[in-house]
Amino acid sequence: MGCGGAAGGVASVTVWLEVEGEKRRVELPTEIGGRVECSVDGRPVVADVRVLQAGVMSLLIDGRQYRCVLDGDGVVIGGRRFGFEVTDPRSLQGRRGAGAGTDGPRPVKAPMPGRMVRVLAEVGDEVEEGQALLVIEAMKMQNELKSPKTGRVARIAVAVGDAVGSGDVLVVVE
Amino acid sequence: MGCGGAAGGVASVTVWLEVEGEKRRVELPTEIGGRVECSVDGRPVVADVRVLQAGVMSLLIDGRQYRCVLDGDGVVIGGRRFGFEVTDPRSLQGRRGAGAGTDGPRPVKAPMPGRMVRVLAEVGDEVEEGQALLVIEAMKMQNELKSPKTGRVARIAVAVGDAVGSGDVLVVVE
Amino acid sequence: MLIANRGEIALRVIRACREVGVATVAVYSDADRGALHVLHADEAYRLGPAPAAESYLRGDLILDVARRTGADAIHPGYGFLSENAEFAEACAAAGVTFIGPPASAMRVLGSKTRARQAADAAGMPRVPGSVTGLADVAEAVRVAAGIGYPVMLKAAAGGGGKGMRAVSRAEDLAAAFTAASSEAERSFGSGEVYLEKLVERPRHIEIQLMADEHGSCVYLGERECSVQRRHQKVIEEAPSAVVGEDLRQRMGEAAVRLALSAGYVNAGTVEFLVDDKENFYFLEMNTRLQVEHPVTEMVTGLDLVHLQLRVAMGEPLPLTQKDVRLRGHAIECRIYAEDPENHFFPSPGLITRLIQPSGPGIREDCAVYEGWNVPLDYDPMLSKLVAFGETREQAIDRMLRALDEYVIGGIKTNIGLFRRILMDEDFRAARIDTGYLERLLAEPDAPVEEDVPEDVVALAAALFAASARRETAAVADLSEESRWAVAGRREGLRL
Amino acid sequence: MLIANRGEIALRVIRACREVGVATVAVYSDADRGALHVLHADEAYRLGPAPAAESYLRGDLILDVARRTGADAIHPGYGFLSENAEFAEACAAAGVTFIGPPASAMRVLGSKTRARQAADAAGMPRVPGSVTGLADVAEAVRVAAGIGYPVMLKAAAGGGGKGMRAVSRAEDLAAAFTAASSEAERSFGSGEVYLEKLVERPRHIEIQLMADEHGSCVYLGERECSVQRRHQKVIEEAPSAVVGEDLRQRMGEAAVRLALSAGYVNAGTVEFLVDDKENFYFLEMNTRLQVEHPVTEMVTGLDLVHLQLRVAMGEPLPLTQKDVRLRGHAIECRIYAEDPENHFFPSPGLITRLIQPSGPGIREDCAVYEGWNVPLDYDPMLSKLVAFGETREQAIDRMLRALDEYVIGGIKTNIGLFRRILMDEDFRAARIDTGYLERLLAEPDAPVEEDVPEDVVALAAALFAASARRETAAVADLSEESRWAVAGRREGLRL
Repeated sequence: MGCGGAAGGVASVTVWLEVEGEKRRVELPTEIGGRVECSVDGRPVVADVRVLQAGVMSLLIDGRQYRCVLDGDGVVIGGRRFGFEVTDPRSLQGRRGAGAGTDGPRPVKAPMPGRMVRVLAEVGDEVEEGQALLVIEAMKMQNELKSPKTGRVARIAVAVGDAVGSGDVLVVVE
Repeated sequence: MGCGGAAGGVASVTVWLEVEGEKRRVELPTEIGGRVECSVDGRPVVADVRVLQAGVMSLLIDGRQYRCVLDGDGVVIGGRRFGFEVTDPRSLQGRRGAGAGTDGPRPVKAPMPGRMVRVLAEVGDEVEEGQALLVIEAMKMQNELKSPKTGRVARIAVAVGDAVGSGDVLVVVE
Repeated sequence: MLIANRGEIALRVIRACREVGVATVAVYSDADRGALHVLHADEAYRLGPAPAAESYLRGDLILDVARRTGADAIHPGYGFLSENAEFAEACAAAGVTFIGPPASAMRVLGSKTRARQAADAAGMPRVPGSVTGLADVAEAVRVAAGIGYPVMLKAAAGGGGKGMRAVSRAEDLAAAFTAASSEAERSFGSGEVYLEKLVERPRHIEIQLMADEHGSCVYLGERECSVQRRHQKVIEEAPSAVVGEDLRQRMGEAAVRLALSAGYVNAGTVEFLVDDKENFYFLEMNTRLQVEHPVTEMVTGLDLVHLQLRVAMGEPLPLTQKDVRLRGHAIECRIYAEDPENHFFPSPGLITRLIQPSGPGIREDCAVYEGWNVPLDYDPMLSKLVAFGETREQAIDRMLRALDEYVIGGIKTNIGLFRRILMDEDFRAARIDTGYLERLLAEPDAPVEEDVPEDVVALAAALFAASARRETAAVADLSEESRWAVAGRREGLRL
Repeated sequence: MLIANRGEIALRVIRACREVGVATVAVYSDADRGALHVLHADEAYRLGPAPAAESYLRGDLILDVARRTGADAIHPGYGFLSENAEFAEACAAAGVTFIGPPASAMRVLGSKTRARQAADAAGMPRVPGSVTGLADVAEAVRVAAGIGYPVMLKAAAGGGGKGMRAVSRAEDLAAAFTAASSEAERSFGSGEVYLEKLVERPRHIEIQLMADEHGSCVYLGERECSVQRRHQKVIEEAPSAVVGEDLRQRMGEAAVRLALSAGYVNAGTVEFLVDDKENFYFLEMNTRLQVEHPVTEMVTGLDLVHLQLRVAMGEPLPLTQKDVRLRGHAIECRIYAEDPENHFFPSPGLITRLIQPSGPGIREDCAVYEGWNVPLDYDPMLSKLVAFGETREQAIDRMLRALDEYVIGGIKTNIGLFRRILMDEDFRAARIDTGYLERLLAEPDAPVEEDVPEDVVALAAALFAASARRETAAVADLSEESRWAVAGRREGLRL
């Protein structure tokens, strides 16, 4: 997010975002409320902005009304949720390219909070991509967690009965 | 509100309140949540305290459950609202005794936000107690505001068409 | 569809439109940019400043918006322009469908004196008295002598109790006539006053009608609205505890005759006074959807706004009289921002806490939210809470349950008043008439059985107070989301 | 009255008790101290740690609380101890009324195989197959040959799809028998398996019953629950689009016969499979109030929990079969904390934002609130959203309107799935069977018509992001109330 002078001499803020996988650049005036002149990827947009509650906003653009509700890292508009992330352009190059591919160690993360009910592998086991490694239970439902790649189990961070949080690394396959 | 050592060596906080016109002294531990040992005017009370939302609390006392909701300077329990005020014992003497009686200047305050639609007196008028001085309108309703005492209008702070806030002094009768 | 209204009724119409796939255009005043009816509309346009005369009553601006957006119909809600025949005509001239009766029917039935003539022509019983406005005091004295005292003076263009005076003795008539006439002049721009016999302890019972363009008209049962304060309805219910099948049919058929005689189309309500001998007297007709229409919806299973839309599109009514089946009992409480403990002063302002009831048998038509600043420019109604039950008793008890759940913080409301009425023996026994509530309010409020110990209240207050203090110093390390939340509040809910 | 349950059904029962003036005792696990059912009860007692086996399934602890508080009745809700005959007997032994059928009737109708015998005795049609559990594979082969493939293996003590296997060829039977039996053993502690003919594309349609102690039993119409995923109901409606008056009467009377034959009392449901030729087959009986009972309440105008309480107090049913009149159509969506876009993984956690729908025709039975931390220990149901309409189409469109209003932030929910189903052509045409939803989910999700421009999404996101940043520095000068609000949030909603 940067701050600088925009056209017409009004101070503005630039917000870089990734919305549903697309990079966007939004320019906003520093004073927001009522009628505001913005731009999205350089296209000018005039919006009437009204915050109703914390995280609930009404946008009027060309007469169209949009109820926008903030939901963590997403915004809900018209009953649909759009994920977004504020990105810093200076660190973007570094982030790109990581994560993809099958080389190197790959973690198995908990997709939801829950309790471990079964651990189906041991450290050192050779496993196939898609092979079940763990069973996690929450809300009366059991779910298998599978290996993201063919390789060797390098680490198992949980035991049966452990409570785990969403996103916790449970197993690493290398 | 004061802070000191309570019986048993647990640090405690003392809160002086006026609840529905009654003065009360409540001792609380400094750590609140779950089971807490308190006292009200010296009587011990053990409560299980749980905050659900900001300003919404469930109290369990001897098995009884109370839903308590904070509403400005009041607390709503079981559908009834009880007004309260945190009092400072050091300044209490000063506050007492003021306000009563008919001597001295008495203000007429706006009982609600609204707009002045009529001013029925002028500065210097002699008025009777109960005589209408102003008409205020809000939400399609007009209400007369009356003189709190027999006396002389010392000041009129509003004119027809003014918007006023709740509690604003509109007229002073002396 | 353009909705030329605000508050719960605008939201209610928007919801109906959404349900039938019709796009909605809201209009708003400066006080209402953040109102719920705007938040739920597909499009929204500003009309003007807060006062209704500069916004919601500006038919010209509203028609401008309709033209600009290509809206082909306007729903007026209730109040504002809903019974304004000139506006209905202006809509027709602009090629926009006005969701309501034709201007001609509105003209006939909208004036109280003209409606009384139409009622006479339709053979409908009405309270004895003058049909037209009284020329002077002398005529008033003559008419009153003919029908006998007590009598009631009423403004021909009136409503809401303005320009009304009850007179029990001939010697008081002259003064009352002058007072009523000048009040009517001030309130409605017309000093025309008429006179009728005062019905003692009358019930206010009204018939809901729905008529199509093809000459078909059905009555959808009655509503009893006898619980009133200053001639404003406070609680409404359907059916009435005193209306049996026979009386319902007689009142319903009389109402239908009146509507058909005036070429009425769409939703309308014929109001009656009913005395303790089951005599009913025509009072007036409301040529629009009414505030209390939900209780009729609950007991008929119908949606009146959906029906309004179909009728306005020229469709025939999808049901005949014998398809109308009443079931159960429904009660509506009009939740107002007013203080029953302080002369019912209005109480606009910020709603700091809103906990709404729900669950079985509860419907809420509400247009406020936590954080909404209730404007002082309009009617103080916040919400309509409706309870349905198999019986009247169950509906009452369910409403009490819902009222106990309801918390509206930051402003004063009349929720406590409803609790008092619904627990009152006379109300529960349906011993009510239009004077019932004023009598109840004149009695001292019997202290409610104390079931919250004083110590619990003190403890709760102390816990809230102590927590507020304790956290003062600890606000610095907030999470991002909390900061956002706080900022929204602190800034009066603006960015 | 002690309510031996949690979540929406506990709150629903508490509300009913409050409506009839009965004091309520809630019980809770450590995960539920802040749950809504506790907040609405008159008294509340801790049972134990979060796992159900240590809290809500501990009948001994629950009876202790009943004794301690002097509660003279226990409502078990659904799930947990509601169909546990031992618990019902323990209640009786303790002199506490169990709101449900007698243990004897529960024993007869609770086991699938015993219930099938009772159904045969009551002359009720059922799917051809074995009445008792199969001794071994040989018996399975023999029975299957007799009725013809395809067949279905089912666990006698089962439910929720566990221990079920469809078999279309004789050569697959042995393996399936072993798998089903061992799964049943693991899931229910009994490996007993029976076998019946597989009905192709069946609808799941059930009859709601209510019986009193005086030998009177009425059926309250049917519910269709064909929209299922993994044998779990997802959407229920009443009436069924394919059940006419004649079929309703035949199914209803068969269900009543079964209940009377087993000495059944209180609310119960007889489940049927219905094929495309209007043949119906007995499936099983649920000897308790069901999750989906609200749709029956909406179309009958009755309150089933009120009726349960009256029946449990020994009163005769206040209505006969001919007083049961169905009107309109009702649909229920079970709102779950699960992620339809990610294998329906459960999604417990903090609800950071809750905007609930309301207005005409909408009922919500909900037990969560903004700030509630949905525990991972129980069923993922957050709320039951019910829509009523004059017709099925109106009910569907109203539900879609309500779903559009609904926002649950912080956790994933299946709201989007309902939107997809309710807009699906087959669902709208009522071309549904128990395999319908799995087939729909196997299809790619057709992209929804894009009516939110990308630039609007980006702008909204940027505004939220910028505001969060901008206010970081400005949090110091908060009002007292805001500080309190913030503190509550920051501290995970504890003082």
